[in-house]
Amino acid sequence: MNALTAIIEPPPSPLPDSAPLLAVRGLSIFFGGRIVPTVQDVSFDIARGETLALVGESGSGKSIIAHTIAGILASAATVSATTISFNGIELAGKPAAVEALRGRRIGMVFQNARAALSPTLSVGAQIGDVIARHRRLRRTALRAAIVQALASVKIPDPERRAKAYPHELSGGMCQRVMLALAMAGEPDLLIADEPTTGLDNTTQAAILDLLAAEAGRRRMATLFITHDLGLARDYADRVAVLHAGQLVEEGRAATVFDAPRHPYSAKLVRAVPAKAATVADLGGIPGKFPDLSGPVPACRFADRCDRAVDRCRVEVPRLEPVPPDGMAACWRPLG
Amino acid sequence: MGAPARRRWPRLRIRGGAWSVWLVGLFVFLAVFGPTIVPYDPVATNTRVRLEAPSWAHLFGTDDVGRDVFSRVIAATRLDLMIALGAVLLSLGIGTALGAAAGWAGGWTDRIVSRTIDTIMGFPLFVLAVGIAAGMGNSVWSVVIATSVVNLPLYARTTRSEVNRRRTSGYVQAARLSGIGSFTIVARHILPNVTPILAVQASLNIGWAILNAAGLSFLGLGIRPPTPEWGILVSDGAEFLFSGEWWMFVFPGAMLVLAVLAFGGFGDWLRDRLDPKRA
Amino acid sequence: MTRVIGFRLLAAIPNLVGIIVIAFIVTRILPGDAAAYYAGPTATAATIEETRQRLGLDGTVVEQFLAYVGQLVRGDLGDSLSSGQPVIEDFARRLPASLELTLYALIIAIAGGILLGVGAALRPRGVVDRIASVVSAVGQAVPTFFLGLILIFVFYYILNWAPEPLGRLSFMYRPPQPISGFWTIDALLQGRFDLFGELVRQLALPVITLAWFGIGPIARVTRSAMLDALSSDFVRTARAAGLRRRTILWRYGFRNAVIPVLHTTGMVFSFMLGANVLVEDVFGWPGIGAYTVDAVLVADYAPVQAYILVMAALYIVVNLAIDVVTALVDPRVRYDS
Amino acid sequence: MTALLEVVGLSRRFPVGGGALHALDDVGFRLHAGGSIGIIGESGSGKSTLATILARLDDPQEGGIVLDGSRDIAGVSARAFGKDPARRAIQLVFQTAGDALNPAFTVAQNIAIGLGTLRLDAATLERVRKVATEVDLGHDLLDRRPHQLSGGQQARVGIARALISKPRLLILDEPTAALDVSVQATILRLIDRLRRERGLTLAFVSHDLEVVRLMCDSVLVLYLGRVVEIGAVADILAAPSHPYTRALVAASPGDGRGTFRLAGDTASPIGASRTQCLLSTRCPFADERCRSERPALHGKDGRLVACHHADAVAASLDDAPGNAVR
Repeated sequence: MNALTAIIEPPPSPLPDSAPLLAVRGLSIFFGGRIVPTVQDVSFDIARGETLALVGESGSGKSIIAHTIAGILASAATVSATTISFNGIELAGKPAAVEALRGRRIGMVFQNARAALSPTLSVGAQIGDVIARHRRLRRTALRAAIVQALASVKIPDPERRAKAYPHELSGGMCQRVMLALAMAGEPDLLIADEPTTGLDNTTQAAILDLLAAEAGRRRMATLFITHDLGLARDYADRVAVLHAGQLVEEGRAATVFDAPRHPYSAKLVRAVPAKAATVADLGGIPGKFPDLSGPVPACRFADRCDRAVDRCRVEVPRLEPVPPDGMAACWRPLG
Repeated sequence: MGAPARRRWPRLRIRGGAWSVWLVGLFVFLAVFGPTIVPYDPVATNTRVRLEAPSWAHLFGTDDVGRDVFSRVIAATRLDLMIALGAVLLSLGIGTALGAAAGWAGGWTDRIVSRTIDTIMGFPLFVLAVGIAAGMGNSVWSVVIATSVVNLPLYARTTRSEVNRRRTSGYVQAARLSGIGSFTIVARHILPNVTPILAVQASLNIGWAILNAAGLSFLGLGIRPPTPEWGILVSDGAEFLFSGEWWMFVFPGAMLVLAVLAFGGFGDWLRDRLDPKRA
Repeated sequence: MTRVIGFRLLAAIPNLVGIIVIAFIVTRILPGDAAAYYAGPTATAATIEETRQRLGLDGTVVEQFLAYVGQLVRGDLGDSLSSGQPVIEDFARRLPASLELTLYALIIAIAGGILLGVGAALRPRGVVDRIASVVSAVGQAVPTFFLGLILIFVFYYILNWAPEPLGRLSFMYRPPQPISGFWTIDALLQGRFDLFGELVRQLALPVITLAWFGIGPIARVTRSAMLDALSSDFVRTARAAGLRRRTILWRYGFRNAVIPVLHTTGMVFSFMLGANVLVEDVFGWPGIGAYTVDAVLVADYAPVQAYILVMAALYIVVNLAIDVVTALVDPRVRYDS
Repeated sequence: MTALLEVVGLSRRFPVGGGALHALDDVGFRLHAGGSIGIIGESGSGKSTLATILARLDDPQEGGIVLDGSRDIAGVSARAFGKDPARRAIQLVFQTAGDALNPAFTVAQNIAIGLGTLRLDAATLERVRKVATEVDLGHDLLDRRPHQLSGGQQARVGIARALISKPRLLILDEPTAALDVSVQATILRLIDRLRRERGLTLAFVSHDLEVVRLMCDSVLVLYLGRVVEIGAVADILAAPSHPYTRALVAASPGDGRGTFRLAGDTASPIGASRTQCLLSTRCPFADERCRSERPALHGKDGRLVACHHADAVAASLDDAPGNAVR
C-alpha cells in the first residue's frame, strides 16, 4: 500500500456525528394475540449528544417502546420492526445483541427509584455489582470506584452514603444512585423512563440538571420518556408526541410546544397549565384512547379530532415534513 | 402505559371450580340425611360379619365387631361438619368483633387484643388445641371450642389489619366529613369491604377445622367411640393395618381428604366470585 | 446485631409471661382436684390437704399463680401419675427423640420447599411447578396421621422396605451411648455406621410424614415471593444494568424472596410441633408428644401443662432464631428496633 | 368585611421517636367569602396536614380556625365536629379520587354519603342526580361501581360528594395530582365553573404553581410546616421574595430551564432547629443572621415574607428564563 492510495481511501473513522446513534424504523408491538398493535409503526432517530423526549399520556405506549429498545419488555409481546439500529448494530429480533449492549452502551433509569433499587443491598453494593461487571477491579479499587460514582452524581458524603440502604435515602438521592448505576457502564445512550415522576419539582429540576450536564459532558444521547410536555420543552432538543401508540408529531422542542402542527399535540399543549393565561384558556381533550381490543380508526385520534375527515379513518397518515422544521402524521395538519 | 401492574400469580393449589360446589352440596346432603339413608345401623354390631373386605353388601367392608364401615363413614359426616362449622362460626364471630374493635380504636384496645392474639399464636396451635381439649374433657363441645380458640387469631388478625388499613382511607374520611358516627362507619362502610375476604377465609378454614377436629379425636380426645367420627374411625382402623385389613382406615381417611379438598376448592371458587374487581 | 438479639429477647418476655398464664389457666380448668392429682393415687384426705397447702392451692388465685411460678422457677413440673417420676426427668429423656424427628423434618421441609419453590418460579406451569402443586395439595388435604398410616401400609406392610414402625430403633440393636441425644449423630460420633444406617431407615417414614406438611407452604411462599421479586422494579434495574443472570436470580431475586420464606418457616415449625404429636402417636415414637397423649388419656395432667410450656418455649426460641436471620438479611428490620 | 375563614397560629406536631415532627408551625391566613387561596408546598411541607385540619378531620395542638368572624371551630374536637352545625359548611375533595370512593357502594351511594346517608330514597336520589348533572357526570354511571369509572369520572364523583351538602368552603387536596394533563384541564375548568356558579370559597392544595396561578387569587407557600410567603398570586409569582418560592418558580416546568436552585434535599423536619431559618443550610442568600435568628413573617409590598433578605431576593431577579415568570 503506497502513500497515494492511503490518501484516496477514506480513513477508517467512527460514524460522523450527524449520523443517528439510534435509528428506529417501523416499530410495532402487539400484546396478547391482539390484531391491533399497541404501538404502531413508530420511527425516530437520536443523534449523539442529543436528547429526544418521547411524550405521551398514560397508556400511549411510551414506556413500552423504551423497554423494547432495551430488550427488557416484561410481558409476552410480539415485536416487529424494520430496523432498530444502534451505532450501526442491528438490534431488531436479536436479543443477544441487545443483551451485550445493555448496561454498557445503553443505560437505563426508571421512575420510583426507591423501588427500583434492591431493599436488601446497600446502594454501594448495587453500584459495585455493576462496576464489577464491566471492569475487573481489586477490592480497594472497587470501593474507590463506587465512591467516585456516587460523587459524580453529586451525592454529598459519598463514603458514608455508599453503606446506606435505599430506604434510608430520600427519593431524590435514590434517583441519583440509579443514575450513577446507569452511568457506571459509560453508556452512549441513556434511556430515562419518567425519571422524575413522583419527585418534588425542585428535586426534579436538580436531577434533570444533573442528567443534562452529564449528557452534555459525555456527548451522550438521551431518550427521555415523560408525560410532561413542559419538562420536554425545558430539557429536550426534540420532542416526539405519541397518541395511543402512534407517533403523531416530531420536531424541535420549542416549536412543538409553541406552534404544534398535529391537532392532538395542539390540544395537549392547550391542557398544560403553564401555557394558559387564565383557566378559560385551558382545554381538555374529549374522549379517550380507542379500545385496542376491537377495530380502531386508521388515525387513532380521528374520533376525538374536530378536523377529522373520512380519509383519517381509513388511511393511516405517515409522518411527513411540516414547516418550519418538524414532522406530523396528519392529513389535515394545523397550519 | 407504565410498568406492568403487580400481577397476582396463579396460586399453587388445585383450582376450585364448579366440582367443589357440587361436592360441598353432597357433603351437606349427607350431613342432613346421611344417618337416615345408610344401609345399616352405624353403631349396631354383628359378629357374624367381622372384618369382611369390601363387597357389594358392605361397600367399605366391616370392622372388628361387624359394623358396616360405609354406614359409619356416611353417618359421621353430620358430626364432623357440625363441629367444623360450629368452630369456624364461633371464631369468625368473636374474632371479627375483636379485630374490628382493635383495628378501629387503636391505642390500648388494640394493644390488649393484639397481645392476647400474639400469646395464642405463641403456642403451636395444635398443641394448644390438645391442651384445651384435654382440659375440657370428653365432649363435642371441647373439640368445637379447642378448634375455635386456635382459629381465633386468624380472623382477629385479618379483620384488624383490614379495618386498620381502611381507617385512614379516603372513603372513611369522606364518611366522617358527613358526620357519620364511628360504629356506623365500621359496620356499614368498612366491614362490607372486608366481608368477602372473611367469607373466603372462613370457607377455606372449614377444611382446616375438619382436620383439626379429626386430629384431636384420632388421639382419643373429646369425642369417644363408638360415636362414628372420621378421626376415630381412622384411629380404630389403624389397629388392623398390620394384619392387612386396610379398608377400615382407608375409607374414613379418604372421606376426610375429600371433605378438605371440597371445602378448599369451594373457598377458591368463592374468592373468584367475590373479587369485587370482577363484577 | 447484638442489639437486635437483645431487643427480640426482650420482646419475647411478654409472650413468655402470656404462655405461663395460659398454661396456668389450663391447669386450673382441668377437671377434678389438682391437689388430689399431685398427692398421688394412694393419698388420704389428710395428705391431699397437706399437698394443697404445700402447693399453695388453698390461697387466692394470685397466690396460686405465684406458687405456680415458684415451682416453675425451681424446675418442678410435678410428678407423672403413670410413670411415677418427676415429669421433668421423663421429658429430659424423651425430648431428644422428639427434637431429632422434628428438626430433621424441618430441614427437609425447608430444603425441599425452597428447591421446589425456586424451580417452580423459574418456569411457571413447568414440570417442577406441577410437582410442587401436587405435593402442596396433598399436604393441604391429607391429615398427618392418615398420611403416616398410608406410608406405613405401603412401605412396611406391602413393600416391606421400611422397618417396623415402632420407635427409634428395633430392639435388635443397641442404641448408641448418649452424647447429644440425637442418636444418628451419636452413632456417627462413635463410628457405628451400620447403626446409623438403621437409625436413618427408622427415621425415614416419620420424618417424611412430618416434612411433607412443611414443604407445601414453604414451596408456595418461595414460588410467589420469587415471582414477585423477579418481576420487581429492582430486578428490572439489575437487568437493565446488564448484570449476569445468576447474579440477578440469587443476589437480587432470592435474597429478597427469602424474607417471606423465613416468616413462613416459623409458622411451619409451629405446625410441625403440633403435628409431631400425631406422628409420634402413629409411629410409636418415644418422644414427649406420644408420652403426653398417653398421659392425657389416663387423666394424668402434670405432663400436659409441662408439654405446653416446653412447646411454647421451643417455639419462642426458634422464632427468635428466625428473627435474627431475618434481621441479617433485611436492613429495614435491623433499623426498626 | 369579615373573613369567611381566619386561621391563626395553627400548629400540629406528631410525636416521632423521641422528638416531634412539626408538621405545621404557627400557620395563619385569612380567606374572604368567594376568595380562593392556593396552598403550595412540596412533600413534607405540611400542606395535606393543613387541609385535613381545615376540614376538621384532625385536631391542631394550638391555634384557631374562626368561621365567619365569630366561631372558633378549632376548639371542637374532630370527633365531635361530626355533629357540629358547621360540619356541612366545610367539605374536602381528596387527592386520589379512587381511594375516596367506597368500592362496596354504587356511584350514587358514594355521592349520597355526602348527605350522611346510604339510603337512596326519592328525595336523596333527586339531589344526587342534580349534583351529578352539575359536575357533568352521566346519570347512566350512577348505578356503576367506582372501579368501573375512569380517573376523571372518579374525580367528578368526589367533587359531587363534596358539593351535595352545599358547603360554603371547599378544600381541595391535590384533586388532580393523579390525572393526565388533558383530564386535569377539564377538572380544573369544572372546579372553576362550580366556584363561580355556587359562589364557593376555595382552599386549593397543590404542588403545582401553575395550577394555583390559574385557580386562586392568593397563595400561601409552606416549607417544613412554616409559612414562608403569602400574598396575591400574581405578585408573588412575578417577583418571589423568598428564596424557597423563587426555587419553586424556577423549577416549575414549561417556561424554560430556570437557573435558581437550592442546595441539597429538603432537610428532615424532625427535631428541626427552632432558632435558625429552616432554609439556611440550602439557601445561597444565607448568612450568619439566618443561622442564628429565625425570620418572622413581615409585610413587604402588600404581602408577607419570612426572610431576612427578602429585598435582596426580589432585587436579584435576572432575565434568565424561568426566574421571573409573568
